[in-house]
Amino acid sequence: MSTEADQGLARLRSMLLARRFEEKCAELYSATKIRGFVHLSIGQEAVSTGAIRALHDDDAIVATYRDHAHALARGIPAGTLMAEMYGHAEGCCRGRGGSMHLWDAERRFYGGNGIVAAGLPMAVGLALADKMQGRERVTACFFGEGAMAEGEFHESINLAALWKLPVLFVCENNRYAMGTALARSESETDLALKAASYEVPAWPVDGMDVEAVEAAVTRAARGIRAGGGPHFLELRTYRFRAHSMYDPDLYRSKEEINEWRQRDPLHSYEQRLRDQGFLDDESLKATEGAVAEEIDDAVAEAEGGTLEPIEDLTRFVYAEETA
Amino acid sequence: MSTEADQGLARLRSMLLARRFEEKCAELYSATKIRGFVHLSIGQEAVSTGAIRALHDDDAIVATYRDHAHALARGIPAGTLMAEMYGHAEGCCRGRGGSMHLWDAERRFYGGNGIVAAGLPMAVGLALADKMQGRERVTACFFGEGAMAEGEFHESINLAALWKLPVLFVCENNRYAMGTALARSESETDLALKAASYEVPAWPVDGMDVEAVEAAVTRAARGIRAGGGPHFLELRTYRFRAHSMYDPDLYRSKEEINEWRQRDPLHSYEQRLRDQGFLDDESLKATEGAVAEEIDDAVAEAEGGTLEPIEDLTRFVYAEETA
Amino acid sequence: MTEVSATPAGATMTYREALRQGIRDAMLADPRVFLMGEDVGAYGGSFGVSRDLFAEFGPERIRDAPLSESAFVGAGIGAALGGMRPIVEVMTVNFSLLALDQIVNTAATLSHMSGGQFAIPLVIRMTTGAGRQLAAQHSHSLEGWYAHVPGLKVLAPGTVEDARAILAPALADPNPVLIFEHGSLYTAKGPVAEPPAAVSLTGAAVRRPGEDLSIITFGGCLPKALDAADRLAEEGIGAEVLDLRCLRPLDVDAILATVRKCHRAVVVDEGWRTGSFAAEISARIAEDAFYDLDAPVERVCSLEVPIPYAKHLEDAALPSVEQIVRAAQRTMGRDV
Amino acid sequence: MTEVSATPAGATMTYREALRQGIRDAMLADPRVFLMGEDVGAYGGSFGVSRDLFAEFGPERIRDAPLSESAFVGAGIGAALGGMRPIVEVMTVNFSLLALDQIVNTAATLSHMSGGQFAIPLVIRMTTGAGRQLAAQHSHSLEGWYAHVPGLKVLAPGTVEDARAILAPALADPNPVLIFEHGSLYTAKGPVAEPPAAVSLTGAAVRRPGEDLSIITFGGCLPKALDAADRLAEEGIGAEVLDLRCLRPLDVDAILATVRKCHRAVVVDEGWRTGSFAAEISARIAEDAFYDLDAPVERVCSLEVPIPYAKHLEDAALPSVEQIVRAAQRTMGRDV
Ligand SMILES: Cc1ncc(C[n+]2csc(CCOP(=O)(O)OP(=O)(O)O)c2C)c(N)n1
Ligand SMILES: Cc1ncc(C[n+]2csc(CCOP(=O)(O)OP(=O)(O)O)c2C)c(N)n1
Ligand SMILES: [Mg+2]
Ligand SMILES: [Mg+2]
Repeated sequence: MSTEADQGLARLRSMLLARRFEEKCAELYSATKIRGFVHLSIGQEAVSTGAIRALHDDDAIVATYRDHAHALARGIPAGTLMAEMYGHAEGCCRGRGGSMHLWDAERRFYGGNGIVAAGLPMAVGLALADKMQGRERVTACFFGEGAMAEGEFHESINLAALWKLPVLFVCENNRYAMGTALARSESETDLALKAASYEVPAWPVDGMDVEAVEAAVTRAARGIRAGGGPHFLELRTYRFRAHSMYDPDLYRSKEEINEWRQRDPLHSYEQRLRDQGFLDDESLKATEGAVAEEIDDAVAEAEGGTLEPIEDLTRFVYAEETA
Repeated sequence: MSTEADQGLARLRSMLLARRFEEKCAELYSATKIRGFVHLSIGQEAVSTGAIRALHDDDAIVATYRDHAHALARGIPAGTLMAEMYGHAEGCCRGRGGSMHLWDAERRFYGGNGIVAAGLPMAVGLALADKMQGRERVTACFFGEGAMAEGEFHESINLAALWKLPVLFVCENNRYAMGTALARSESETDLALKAASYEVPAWPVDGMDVEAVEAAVTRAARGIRAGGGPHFLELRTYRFRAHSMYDPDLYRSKEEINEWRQRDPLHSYEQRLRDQGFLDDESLKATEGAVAEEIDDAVAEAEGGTLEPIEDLTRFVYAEETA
Repeated sequence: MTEVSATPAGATMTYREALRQGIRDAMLADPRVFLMGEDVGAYGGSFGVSRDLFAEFGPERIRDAPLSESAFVGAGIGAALGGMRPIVEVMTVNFSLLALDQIVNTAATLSHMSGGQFAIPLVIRMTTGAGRQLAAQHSHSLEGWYAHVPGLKVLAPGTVEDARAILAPALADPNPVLIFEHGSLYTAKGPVAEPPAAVSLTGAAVRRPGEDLSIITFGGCLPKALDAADRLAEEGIGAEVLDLRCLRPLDVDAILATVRKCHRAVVVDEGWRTGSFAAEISARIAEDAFYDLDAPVERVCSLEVPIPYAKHLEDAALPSVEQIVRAAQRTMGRDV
Repeated sequence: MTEVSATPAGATMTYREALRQGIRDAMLADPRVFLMGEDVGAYGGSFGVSRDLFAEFGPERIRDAPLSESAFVGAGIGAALGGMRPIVEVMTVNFSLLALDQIVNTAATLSHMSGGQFAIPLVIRMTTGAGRQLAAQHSHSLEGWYAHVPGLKVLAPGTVEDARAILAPALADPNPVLIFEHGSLYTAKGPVAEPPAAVSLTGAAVRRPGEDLSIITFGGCLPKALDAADRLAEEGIGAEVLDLRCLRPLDVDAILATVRKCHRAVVVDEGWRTGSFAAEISARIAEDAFYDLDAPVERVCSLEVPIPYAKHLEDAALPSVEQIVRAAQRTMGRDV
């Protein structure tokens, strides 16, 4: 197969992994295996897959509570993530974090920030450290459109722009912050325009198109590495499911959801790959099968996991040595 | 004398009162009659005089710690203000507030906010109350250009714009936040452009020209009263003195200060009135004399004041009745 | 339940419903009252407290705010100054840190700093506490911090009845009043008189009388304290359970009264132990009722860790009925 | 003084100079160290601590930040994660409320919440306290709040020597360390060994030995406590003054040791009394040294009012030498 085909299949597989993983999470939540707040990215997978593919291994990723798809795209093993959601010692955070707080130092995955917009200052600082130490890395910071109303967004993007720091602001505009539609949250709904008011290059991208996302992030990251300072991307997307497991989803119509489902990033990309001759029923089935197996293994791993001993509860409240 | 001349003299007198009052404050600070943090508006008087003249008596004014000139322009008697700075019971806040916290309920002067940008949310709320109660009042909120970097600025202007509230954002751009020049604080130094990114009508004004300020605020307030939602004005001005009594003023050149002193709003307005035939040596002298007398009386009043009894220290920690 | 309807006299309802009825009554009684916060409207309230009120009162009075805690809390201050009677909902105490400047530096200071010129009749409600596996950033119990600040009043309704009744006096108070709703209580059920009994804002309540020791607590720990008292009763120990209800002003008289009666005390507070509000209670008792004490005061608080997600770890971090019982036994001189 | 130069061995300097020398040493010793905050550079530091460092180290390492406390404190967290050793200056504790979310929800939680994957070697310095007629919004003493939070370390240097020496171990610590500098101390003078003695970050220090009662305090109240001890000595009362130095972790052993020796204790803390950190000290003593106490513990704290501007009112609101002496006398059974 051609490299192009490989790439295409890799994208599809990545999105599929996120989708199936989260479907499984929903199932396991109902089965009370997973608890706490759980936020699914179903419908938004093109963003995490496309964006993270475009980044380098030593770039940093700062994410939100809606972080499963991002963690998977970054290559954190599904089993480790599932174990975390089970609250097991084998989880990436030894069961202390849960769904909202997935972190991985080795992969520079600065996880799972549960406070809306609170990851942004951290991203600015990571980028500042890179700049001061002369490293050519990018810090990509994911956040929702709702986060843009927070003061921390404003302060952070100003700081990044003022100091010309290598931050990529990745806004996942899924049109709602919990139940609050963008137009009920921002006086200016053109988010790239808002970002541009900080003298930051900014543009909107079709967040349902994994290749468009990848291309945009590639271009923005190149601009950043070339010393162009922070960039901002508005990725227009949609979440198909409720905000979290608690959300009765009263604030939007079935029609609207269905309309967006027509643009499901997996289905449309599958179709594109078929049209390009990169995918057929058989290879799709193989991919689905491989993903299903990965998820099954992850669940089995989590099921077979252990609980952190209660004696270790206070371990890590303070770091044990200098980082 | 013509009405126009009256108005002109009133403007001059108002600015002169602020100037002489603050010169006296500096003197009294050196004499340790006044303590704490004291911030002078010397050089910026055209802003407070021009803006507040353009507002109605029942409009609200929200100010900062740099509030003497605004309080005077609003008509709070100089004696009451001076007594406050003496820490006397006759002060507008019974000596509890001091220079940074001048408040006057009767005149709707929501004073003296000591936390940078913290008055902005309050202004939004005052305007929200007016809107919900169907009153046609404007809330004018003063703040420095440095405050625009704070998250509270961003959150507040968005809220005001989103809810189309009758707030006038009056940014006194005196080019420095303590020792930090605008260009070292904001990635975008065109402040009206920044404000416009919230879909708010916004424009810059010569803040050294009292008539220009008055005209701009009149126009903006009219727009607000007509239901046009919040407006933003950038008033370009300069403070001639140090940030506060503690500031060694190391961060700007003597030349720069002197250049701006050429544009002293009092001197230039005095000249304009002379050119228009509204002012001559004699009437200037009369005005100076009247102002000097007012200041002398204010100081005498403060000197003759009394200390709040210590038994009353805990009074007003809680309000005594429903407002 | 998702319906808002008049509840018959003496009906049983959840804490959540009780809060909702309280808000609804206040909205009906006074056109100056409105509810503002993130997702109070179209979403139905993040914890369902305001569900259906949006349909009844509309978007002006059940006012969804963008994610900007500092601005909308500050706007509540301004609106109160402008003659309204806002109820601001901050989703949880964890996010209230973003609005703390407005609450501590403005709401709490203004009356005094202005020499009594201004009052801020503002109510701020928020969820507090842990116990639902929400992990380190969504599990704080910081009501003790707010109770440190002069100029604020701080309520922590621990019963359905208080949840139903407390809003009216809170709105009638001319000062900023904070109401902390423990997340574990929303589904608690209890009887409520209708119309609700008028309650005073301040003042502690003895929820269970006893003679042998005092268990002093509030909010989300009240049910645990009552359970512990049941367990102790089985052992023949009569525990008096004092519900503080209001953390500021603190009902010191009630605290001293129960301690002077029982001579032994356990204070239960979900805050981390060091610097907890329980420390204040414990210190007050030892300072003002020193000679009445037959044993040192015990505190049962959270362990000093960011609250973890895993259930067994979270459970181990929080005050438990078991811990309260053991502390009570210790204070009774029965070593375990 | 405005010059930065090596101070000869045993020289006397101000607290401000001591802090400056500490920063300078750290900057010289480790290229990863930088100072960031509002007006630390061109202005010279709002309280003059960093004066002249801008000229010496330049704008990259003495980094002026815009007015955006949450972002630049958060950037400090990120920079620490990225391998730097930031010293973030928040001008005063009053403004730190705007950054509290970053400190409490991120800096304090991350190590634990990530299962020990990350450390945040960050130092945050800020001015605290009242006493300079700065009124209600510039006079808070909230270090007790920070000391409540697991994951943070909280220092309150009360002597020039500590001001000089404490930064090095704070920077060497892999955890977020907060340093509270009381505004009234900047001009305090004291001798400092040069090079400064290595000090431990944690651990209390007996500043004056005594036998009759313990005065336990920290930070800006230390000079008052020492003055009170002098006054008490004149009356023949030997007060031992314990300087906590570090509020978290708390040196409970030192507290219990002095109390077990003197059997009477006065705790002095500029925070408002209710919910003060002094409450924690008082509670600990009464809980863990109950049977060693000959009298109830006394607290001398601020009156529960927003700190007013007028000098006579401010003085009356804050702990005074006189109040400490009287509390000591009370605890000695000498009624006044
Ligand atoms: C500061 C803060 N306020 C409120 C919340 C509760 N909350 C969690 S997610 C969310 C909506 C965020 O919307 P958006 O930024 O658009 O991201 P999305 O959830 O759509 O991915 C809210 C209000 C929070 N976690 N943090
Ligand atoms: C939140 C906060 N941070 C810092 C300060 C200290 N401070 C007082 S005034 C000031 C500068 C403000 O500059 P600007 O907004 O331009 O107003 P100006 O003083 O120039 O009138 C600073 C940093 C403060 N009062 N509040
Ligand atoms: Mg969203
Ligand atoms: Mg300025």
